[in-house]
Amino acid sequence: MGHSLQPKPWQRTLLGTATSLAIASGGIMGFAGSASAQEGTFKVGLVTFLSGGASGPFGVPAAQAAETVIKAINEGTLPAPYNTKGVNGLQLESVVIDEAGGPTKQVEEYRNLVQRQNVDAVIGYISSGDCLAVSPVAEELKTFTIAFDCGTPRLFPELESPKYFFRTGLDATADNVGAAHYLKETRPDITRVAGIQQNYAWGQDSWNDFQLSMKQLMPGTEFVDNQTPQIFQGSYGTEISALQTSRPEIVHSSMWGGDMEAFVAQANVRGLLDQATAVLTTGESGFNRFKDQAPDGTIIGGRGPFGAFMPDNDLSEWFSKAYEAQHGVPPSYPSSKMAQALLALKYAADNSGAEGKPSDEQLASTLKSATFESVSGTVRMALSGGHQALQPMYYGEYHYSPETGPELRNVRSYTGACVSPPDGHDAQEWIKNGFPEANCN
Amino acid sequence: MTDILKTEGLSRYFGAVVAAEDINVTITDGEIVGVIGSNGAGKTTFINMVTGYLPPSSGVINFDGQRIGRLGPRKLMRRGLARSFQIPQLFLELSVLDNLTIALSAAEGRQLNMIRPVRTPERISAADAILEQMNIIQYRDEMVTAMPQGARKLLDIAIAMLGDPKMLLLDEPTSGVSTDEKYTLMDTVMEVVRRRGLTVLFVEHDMEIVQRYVTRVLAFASGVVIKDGAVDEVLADGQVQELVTGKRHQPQTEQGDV
Amino acid sequence: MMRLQKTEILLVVTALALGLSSLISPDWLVFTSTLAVAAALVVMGVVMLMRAGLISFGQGLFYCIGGYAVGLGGRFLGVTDALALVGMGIVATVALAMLLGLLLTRYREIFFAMLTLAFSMILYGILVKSHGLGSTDGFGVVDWSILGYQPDQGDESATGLWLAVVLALAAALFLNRYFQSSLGLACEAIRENEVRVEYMGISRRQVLYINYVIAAALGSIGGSLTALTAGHVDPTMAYWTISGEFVFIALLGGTGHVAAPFIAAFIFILVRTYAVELFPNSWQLILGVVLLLIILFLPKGIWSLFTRKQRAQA
Amino acid sequence: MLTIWAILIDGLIYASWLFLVAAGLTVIYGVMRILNMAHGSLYALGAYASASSIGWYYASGGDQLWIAFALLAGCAIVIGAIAGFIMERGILRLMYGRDEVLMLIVTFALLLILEDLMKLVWGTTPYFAYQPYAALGRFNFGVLTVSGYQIMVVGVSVVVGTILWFWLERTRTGKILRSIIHDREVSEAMGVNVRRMFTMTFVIGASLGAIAGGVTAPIISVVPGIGVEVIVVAFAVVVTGGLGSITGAAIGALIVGLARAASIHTMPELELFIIYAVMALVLIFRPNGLFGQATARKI
Repeated sequence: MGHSLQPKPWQRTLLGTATSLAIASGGIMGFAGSASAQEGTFKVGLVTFLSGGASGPFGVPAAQAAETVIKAINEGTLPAPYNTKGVNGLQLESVVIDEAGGPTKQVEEYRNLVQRQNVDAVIGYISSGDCLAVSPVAEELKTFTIAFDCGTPRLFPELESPKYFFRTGLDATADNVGAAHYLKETRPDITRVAGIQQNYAWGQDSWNDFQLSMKQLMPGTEFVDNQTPQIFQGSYGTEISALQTSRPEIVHSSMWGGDMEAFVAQANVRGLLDQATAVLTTGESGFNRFKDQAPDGTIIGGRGPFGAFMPDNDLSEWFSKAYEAQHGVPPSYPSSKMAQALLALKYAADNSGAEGKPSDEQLASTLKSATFESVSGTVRMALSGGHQALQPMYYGEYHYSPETGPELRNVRSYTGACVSPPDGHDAQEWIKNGFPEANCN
Repeated sequence: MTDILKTEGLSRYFGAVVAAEDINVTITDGEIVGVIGSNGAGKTTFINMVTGYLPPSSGVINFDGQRIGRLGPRKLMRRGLARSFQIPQLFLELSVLDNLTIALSAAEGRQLNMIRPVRTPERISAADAILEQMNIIQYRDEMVTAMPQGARKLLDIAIAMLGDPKMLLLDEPTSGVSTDEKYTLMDTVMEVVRRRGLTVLFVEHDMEIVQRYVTRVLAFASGVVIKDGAVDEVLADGQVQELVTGKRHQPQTEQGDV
Repeated sequence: MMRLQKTEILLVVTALALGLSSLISPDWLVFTSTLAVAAALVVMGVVMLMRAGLISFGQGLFYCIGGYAVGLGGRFLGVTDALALVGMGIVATVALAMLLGLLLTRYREIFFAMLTLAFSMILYGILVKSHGLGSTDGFGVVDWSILGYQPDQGDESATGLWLAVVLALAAALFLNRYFQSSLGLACEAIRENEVRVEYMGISRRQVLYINYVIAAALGSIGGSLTALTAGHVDPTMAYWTISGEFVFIALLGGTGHVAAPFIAAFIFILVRTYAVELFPNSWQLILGVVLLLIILFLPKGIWSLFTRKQRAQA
Repeated sequence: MLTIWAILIDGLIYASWLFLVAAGLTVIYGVMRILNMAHGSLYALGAYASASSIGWYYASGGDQLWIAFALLAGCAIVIGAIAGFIMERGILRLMYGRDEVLMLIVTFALLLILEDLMKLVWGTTPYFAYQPYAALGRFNFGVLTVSGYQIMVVGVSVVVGTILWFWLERTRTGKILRSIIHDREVSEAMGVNVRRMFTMTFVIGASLGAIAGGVTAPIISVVPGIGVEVIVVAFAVVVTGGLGSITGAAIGALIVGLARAASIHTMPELELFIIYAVMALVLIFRPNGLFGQATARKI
């Protein structure tokens, strides 16, 4: 193929050496298993999107939150009950890994973290696919691991008898059940509902859960359209026309990040949001950027009591201040969720009763079914046999004025027991059967 | 003597352009026929049609007693009609030996094998033989890219001769070869041709070459055969002198019609 | 019956060494090696096509089919024997490849590249749409056994590596012969000059067709091994960037020798994992630069370093 | 009925965007036979440049729409031209004469590099430059409303298309370029400075990509990875239309655009692979794309 210029001798030697070095060093570093975390420090692997479309809205804010919180933990400047230095007296040392590349690569990187970097715990995973792929490996390698954001309801059902894997947030079911409750309370007489979801598992699950919940709570609802643009498509002109031609009153969207914000801006200009109110299950992540691009009254959620929905307590106050001081913007929900995961780790370590570094077993048994204070209020690890947090779900209306900036009005909260299926219930079955054992007061 | 190639009313048009028109040629076994004509006179078009590279617009071609309709080069080769090229068509990034071994294994006409090596002792010796005959054995293990133009021409012709064809068409064997090399090259080729007793039809510009190696000549001009006969007779013809031989030409800038 | 060639002995020895290394090397390295070997299998297919002058941006199609065959076979057909699962993948792949081959052998250069890309992206689209298969999240692969032997906690990785090594060795031995065979050489001939090939009486389409189907089968094996090792399958396997990665590795190694894909795959995976660890924010940049340097200084891939050494000695 | 109108309008709008994205790609391929994967990155560069400049302009109290547009176009073109120049002179030049597909990989490497470089420069937080988009208001056709900006995009792409066509078909440079396209060796022999032409072409193609990004920036939120998303789509369009042909790119864009709009309005679930399906179908029946010519080998 083609006429290939032959390299000059020096280039050969240069590359020859380079290659051999690469192989050699690779091997050596490999076998050396890299310097394991020295005593006195607790090494945690942080996995979050640093490249690609999810890095901007989720990955990087989460990483920045981790930076802030870890610094505070090591200096012991957190409010009570976390005002002790380090985790169980050990300084926190973190290794950050890019979550991009797909589940297979993440399984590989997880093993590298645990077996080559010898981290003592792993916190991370925004993508549901990565959670599903990594959780069995965490159990196999017996490594204490916290999923801080991923939302798939399949996580624990598919992981029989988990021991080391935890999730300190709610799953996507809660978002959409909550949204349906909020509509029932605040818009009792709407009938025409449409949706627009990114074309992948998250979007499909969300729309299913939402449809099922609406059928239960507002049987009169008519679903007039659901658009499924590709993820990171960015421009939604055609989809918006399609939605307009179906004349909805409510447009439900589980889109997140740049896609969600772009959709809102475009739908607003196109007038779709004059005809219909948008329900954005992850809308909070745009709370500080919408400005006048999202019309007043747009319904937004924050995947739980996170970001702008954080209740007032010492921790959330401290976190908002510290984060904004360090990174210039108020924390959005991914930041708070990362903070919560780190607090869970500190709680587990401090209360493990271990001398020095707690073992994975001690950490796991401490966090299991535990109740700990967090930026989102008091968190009960009450779901999935004590491995997943049970938290209330919040929704509210977005309002903006150039003077006062963005604010939330008419915020409603729904108890965790109201929006999350109890153990042993498949999410969709639970909704179909009319939320058995749900407690909504 | 049997006819080996017979064309009747063979024509080819590119849009309005007449590349070849009403060509009726009969070539009998063992003949060595030259084709002359100025640039774009239709020589290569003729060869391309006969070898099935270019479908004729109209007319009939009979090869070895059978009519060849729309058969492509591949089928024709299997029937014993081989050709060489004005611009040598070789596998530049492969060794000379491999150029020949693949040709040999193809010439065996069996399904190509995917386990046994292509370089069998038989093929290697066959390849060596032809390289010897062509006097290019010294390049045996070089890449084709390392060969001079003349040697490439010879290799191109050698490949065409493998799998002993009934008839061989040489498209300007000496074009792009320096004048002093020409005769040695043609001597070599013709020696092998005689040894293998092939019927040959070759396109040539150099009249001395034509006179020296050919018994009969077809003179092309603007797509038609203006004269067909013994060398001296044809070259003596006024029309031919005016339209063909009188004209000066640089083989190097000679263009194929494809 | 032919005697073993030097290359073949070397291949066998290397394979044994690699397999035995699983006894001493850390678990993560065993795991990484398995993935590298699996990737190398796919890359061998890419290399086969490259030798015929074709670049496929859709080898992920077969990689993905191989992976999903393992996943589905285990989940819905209750097949747990690794070899059976791999076999199912091959069958499915070959069937599809024989169909697509009829069309694709007519295309060259960029059109071949884009058509292969299109087909693998169509599969991606279908999988994303299949909610039953977990859409983009994919699903987990069941625990597998091999010829009745059920690897217990801890030595799955080793077993996986051995399986990969054995399959890869078989493939490598075959390819080594294939590259020297009439068919293998015919592929290179087609790359070099199709007109001449036609005038030699060789059917280009037939040659390319066989070549394409074999390459597809290799891709499927690689996918199956990856699925068995990682324990999870998802549509990303069919996404064009993954296919691009395989082309990347193929160029890294070069088409000169059957061992090149393996060396390249190991280097690629090591470079990437350390780049990701040491420069989490700019590992793509590093990969890009490496690729440029290779193309610039080693147009025939890393393997040309080794061939030069040989020439030097000779 | 309404749906049909919607399909036509949306198809046209999307098609003109597609054309903008694909134009530079096809120009570069036509002249240089390089299928430039980094085109996506140039698109992203343009988007970042105009988004950040417009953002800065409004943040610093500006409110003149025309200035915003001037910034948008200016920054995009400038950064595109600069990047293009550096890429061509710095890297591609070293690779000329290599295999076509090898060049594809070279540009793939450039894509990887640029993706990270942009991240280092602009970070990962989304950029919004919605003001121009919002400022042009909207037009109502019954239920259906179209934003003025979208109509402007249609206009822009028509203009760009016309200019390109005129440039290639009517100007002297265009003639030279076409001679290069037709037979590089000969035109070199005739004393055409092919290298200079290459640089010029690549710079122009690159700026086209950047313009596409700049024009799109106000519509979308500019985040890492937007470049990668558009490449394959752009490829599909040019391959469908026939590589190296402006008309082809236009027709290809129209076909893909309408097909996509139709699927979104009638069967949204097909949207994900409609583009590839169209491309595959076209190639099956026209192996060189709609307007591509097969090149015969000289023997």
